[in-house]
Amino acid sequence: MPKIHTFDAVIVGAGGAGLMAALYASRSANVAVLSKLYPTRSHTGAAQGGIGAALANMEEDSWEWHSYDTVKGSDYLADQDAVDVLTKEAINTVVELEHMGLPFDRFPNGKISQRRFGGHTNKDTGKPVMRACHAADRTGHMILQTLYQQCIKNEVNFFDEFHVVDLIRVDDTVRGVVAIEIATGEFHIFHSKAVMFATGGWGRVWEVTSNAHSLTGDGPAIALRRGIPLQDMEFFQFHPTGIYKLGILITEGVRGEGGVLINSEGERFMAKEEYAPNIKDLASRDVVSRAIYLEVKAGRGINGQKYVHLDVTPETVNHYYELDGEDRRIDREYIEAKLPDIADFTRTYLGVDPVKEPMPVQPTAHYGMGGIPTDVNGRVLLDAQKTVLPGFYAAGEVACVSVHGANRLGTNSLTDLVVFGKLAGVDMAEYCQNAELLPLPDGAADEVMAEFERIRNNTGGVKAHEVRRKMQESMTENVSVFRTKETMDKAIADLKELREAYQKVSIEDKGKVFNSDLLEAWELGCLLDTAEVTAVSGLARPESRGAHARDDYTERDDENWLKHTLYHKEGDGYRLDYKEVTLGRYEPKPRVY
Amino acid sequence: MQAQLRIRRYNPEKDQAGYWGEYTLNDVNPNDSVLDLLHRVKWEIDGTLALRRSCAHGVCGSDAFRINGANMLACKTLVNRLGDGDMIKVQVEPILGLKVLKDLIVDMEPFMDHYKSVMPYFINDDPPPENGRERLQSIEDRARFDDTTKCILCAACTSSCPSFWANDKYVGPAAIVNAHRFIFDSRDKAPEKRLAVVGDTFGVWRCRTNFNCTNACPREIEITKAIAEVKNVLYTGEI
Amino acid sequence: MTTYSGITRRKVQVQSNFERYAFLFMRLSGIALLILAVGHMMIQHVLNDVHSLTLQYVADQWASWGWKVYDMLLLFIALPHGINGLRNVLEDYVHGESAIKTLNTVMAIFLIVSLIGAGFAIASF
Amino acid sequence: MSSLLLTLRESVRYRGRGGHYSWIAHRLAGLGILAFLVIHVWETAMVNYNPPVYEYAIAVFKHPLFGLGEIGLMGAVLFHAFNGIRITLLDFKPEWWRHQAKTVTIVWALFLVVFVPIAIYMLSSIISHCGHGSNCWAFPTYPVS
Ligand SMILES: Cc1cc2nc3c(=O)[nH]c(=O)nc-3n(C[C@H](O)[C@H](O)[C@H](O)COP(=O)(O)OP(=O)(O)OC[C@H]3O[C@@H](n4cnc5c(N)ncnc54)[C@H](O)[C@@H]3O)c2cc1C
Ligand code: HEM
Ligand code: SF4
Ligand code: F3S
Ligand code: FES
Repeated sequence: MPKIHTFDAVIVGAGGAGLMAALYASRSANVAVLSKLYPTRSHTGAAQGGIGAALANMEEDSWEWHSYDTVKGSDYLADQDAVDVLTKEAINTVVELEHMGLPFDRFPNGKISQRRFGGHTNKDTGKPVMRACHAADRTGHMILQTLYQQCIKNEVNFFDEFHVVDLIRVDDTVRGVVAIEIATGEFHIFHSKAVMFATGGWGRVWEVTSNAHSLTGDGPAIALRRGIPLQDMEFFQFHPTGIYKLGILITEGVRGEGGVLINSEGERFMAKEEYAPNIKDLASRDVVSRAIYLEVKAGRGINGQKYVHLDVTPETVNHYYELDGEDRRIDREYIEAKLPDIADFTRTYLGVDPVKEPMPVQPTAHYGMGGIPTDVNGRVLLDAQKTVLPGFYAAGEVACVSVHGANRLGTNSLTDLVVFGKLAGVDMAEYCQNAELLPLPDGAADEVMAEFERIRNNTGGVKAHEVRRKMQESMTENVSVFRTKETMDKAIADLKELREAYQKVSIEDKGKVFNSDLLEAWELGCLLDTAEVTAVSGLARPESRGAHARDDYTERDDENWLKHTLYHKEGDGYRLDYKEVTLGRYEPKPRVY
Repeated sequence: MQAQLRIRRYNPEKDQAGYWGEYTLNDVNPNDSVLDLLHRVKWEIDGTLALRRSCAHGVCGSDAFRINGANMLACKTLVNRLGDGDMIKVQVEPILGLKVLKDLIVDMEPFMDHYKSVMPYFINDDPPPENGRERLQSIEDRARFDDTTKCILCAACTSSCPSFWANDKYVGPAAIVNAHRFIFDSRDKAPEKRLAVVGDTFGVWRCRTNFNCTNACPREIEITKAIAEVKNVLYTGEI
Repeated sequence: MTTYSGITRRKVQVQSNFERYAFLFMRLSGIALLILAVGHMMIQHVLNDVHSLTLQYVADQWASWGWKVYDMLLLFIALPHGINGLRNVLEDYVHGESAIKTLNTVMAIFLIVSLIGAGFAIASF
Repeated sequence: MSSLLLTLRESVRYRGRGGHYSWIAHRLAGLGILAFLVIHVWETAMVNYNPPVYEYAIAVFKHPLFGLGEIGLMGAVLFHAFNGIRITLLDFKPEWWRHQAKTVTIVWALFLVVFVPIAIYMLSSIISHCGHGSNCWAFPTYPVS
């Protein structure tokens, strides 16, 4: 029998979003935070470049400009009311983080230091603007640590290394979650009035990824299985600069500090007319990733391989500053101070010293713009009419508010985490004050326990890692920077086969204590689900928009497709449904950078 | 090349005591990390192997193990750093001084308790600036504690310290690093409370300047220096 | 642009305890011992080796105030340094509260007896 | 007890760098010197309290085995002293920690430079004393005549 715990609210996930929500919700409600990792090991800690907020600490800026950039970056798919909340609240929230002790870098005037980032511009001049508040290239680390520290201070209840495997939903109410205590293998039920999912991304669907091994799409998959739709899953961001083959991220901050992309002919190709003649290397991520892909396809990858060079050596950077007529010059020490971790990564993993040599980079699977649909208060929405599922919340990468639309701007995810994490936390605490604790249904954990028994005792002889690898290969081949009907059909067929193979997956570890064999097999099921939603949603959208770039439909089609996809699981099949995009001040127009 | 792994195994549900598991892997690339090798053992040879890992590039702090005798992160240790030639020997053990729960997994709670004991959170109850903006800080003041903000709580340091092996009441280098992070932050108002903890019997005085911690730290934090700086504050009463 | 620069120095109240003094003592006595102990070794064990050592030799030395003070200092610094070092080592490895209390008491008594006993031997010679 | 043995064993097994071995050597040397010092203090005190015991003790110390021990003591004091100064300096000057790996080497080098000539000198004096035909291996009997 699972052990039962009772709380007002349960937050699943202890990354930036989960911790921010916990901090606010626990002020007035009795909250438990469940995380399959120790909180400080969440992938928010890997975020490098910065958090976007129009503080205007060094040059003119405004939240309206930030909104404009976000909407333009999203290829007009973002909901503009939500974007305004994001950019306005960003300013207060970043200041608030500073008040919590977050050690931002400083400008000589003592204020928080900011730098340029892809897609962030001055709306009047179209030139890049310094908007990314940062702490060297470990901004996410500082956010994660600071929030965790504040949670310790405020005595938040943590259940570390508790792996959530199911949501308890009865009709249109949620009543808690089912989790496995990893250390003992025991099942626990957390009975609560409200539940929040803040489980992060699902980048492990792809082979070359900046995402952690733990980012397996548990949250979206569980939600889907419990009748909640997933929104805009076809939009998955490929970050242009991952370390070749490894996928480890090289922050856009490198280009923010002046780094440039170079092809085998020594050209700074982003400056070409067909890419981004105005802001060049600082164009939006989808644009840069496509450019790299096309350069490589045209045979201009370095040494004929599938990568290009990212060059941040002072000589190159200063050369291009001079060409661009900028006064700024950088030196070795500056790079070491502003990008110490990047330097460490490339030295460790490539033996390349970035102040002396260029780094080999290729696009890497990075960020899911889609996810569990919510409103700006984190309340989960069930359909195109925006019906709320009372008591169920989502925040962070797993949620789709949608402020990122078809393509997220760099630095906006961290902003999203803290802004919507906070709003969701506050709303959830309020909800708990008025809501009643509804009884647990009988056998609340039975279904998922049976599934685990099935996996544990299965004798099909298929190895989980092989299925996972094949899925990753297929998705990388067929549903990545560019896709077509053919490739997506292929992916869907592959996934069907792999799903059958998944039913035959068997494991070797039959024990209870730290049985990662078992948990990895279960996670694979989640990955397969999210992969399938991605391919199916993509196939159904015959246009190119943001990160969803199709070779067979190369144009954006605002007339028919300026709308959000909702994927509902129904029995063994699915149903697609579409939701209006909230427009506002910024009318859709062609995107030029 | 070929890799011969010796991995310290222990399953509390089956084994009375720990033992060495030996595994041979072929087609190892010199650029593979030890984590890659451990994954291969787990996925190709023995699914029961238990270890923690997440980010795979040295920023989450999950996989501090004792590799070929010394503490390091498996994901940040490439095979080519352990030797070259056609055959490479890799020995992986759990970190010392914390109870082994299964294979390479140790009980982190005592470590986290020491961390929490130094009040590792910003304390400043003064009202923030009236303009509603950030507190100001000079670049120089910010630089004083930059190094110690990098800690990812991997425990490689504390579990490499002979003083900690000998007596786990010692708060350990990681806790001192995190105390340093706040003691030297000009915005923080509670250095005295933290100094009372790290200045106590089982605080900085147990440090025998052995340097294993500094050498083990995957974030290259100058831990022993930070400890000495804290000691100096305790001698001089000035930060 | 207004600049905001420089390092803020702050005074803090630190509570002192035995370990802090013991730690400082180890370092300061160490510096003193560099001269006293190394000097002693050089003079007594190298320049004059044990073969020239006789009762008379010691007696001659202790007849001079200078040597008396030297040896007295050496005794009063080296022994506490060494005993405190031993205490450090034992506190690493012995964890029982009562066991370590007993050992500390024994060491303290031994230290006092030695200092008085040997100190008296030098002083009264 | 098992934890003590484990600690001691792992202290040797751990593959540390310079500082780790300096720490082991410093600790062993310190304890060694202390052991000698305790004997030495009481034995010397006998000059005053009980001269025959003192005479016997120095006679014993003339035995070549003790001579070798004395060389060891010399080494222990020298290493412990230099290393102790290293630790003290670095404790008070945290900004020098950057050079810690070098300081370990410097201490060992300094130690060897000072110790080796002295050790040779001391060794030669033991040999020369044994070379006088006297049976230097025999232990003295109490009281020394
Ligand atoms: C390398 C890298 C660099 C980035 N750089 C930037 C940047 O510079 N700026 C920016 O704005 N964005 C950046 N991003 C994006 C941003 O960091 C992430 O989108 C964001 O951190 C996600 O935060 P989160 O709180 O939603 O989830 P995460 O931080 O990923 O946390 C997920 C949490 O959920 C828990 N969890 C997951 N599944 C379960 C389960 N089944 N049961 C229990 N717990 C579970 C995990 O333990 C974890 O605590 C970067 C991303 C990466 C990968
Ligand atoms: C000659 C000059 C000497 C110097 C510079 C010196 C210096 C030091 C220092 C700085 C320490 C502290 C080490 C630490 O805390 O890590 C120490 C420890 C110690 N010293 Fe000395 N010392 C000297 C002589 C002696 C003598 C003569 C003795 C013997 C009586 C001795 C015995 C010890 C012992 C037992 C320790 C504890 C070792 C440990 O904790 O590992 N030292 N010494
Ligand atoms: S100080 Fe370094 S070694 Fe220690 S826990 Fe932090 S990151 Fe790990
Ligand atoms: S290893 Fe231990 S002794 Fe001090 S220098 Fe590091 S804490
Ligand atoms: S897996 Fe994150 S530090 Fe190694």
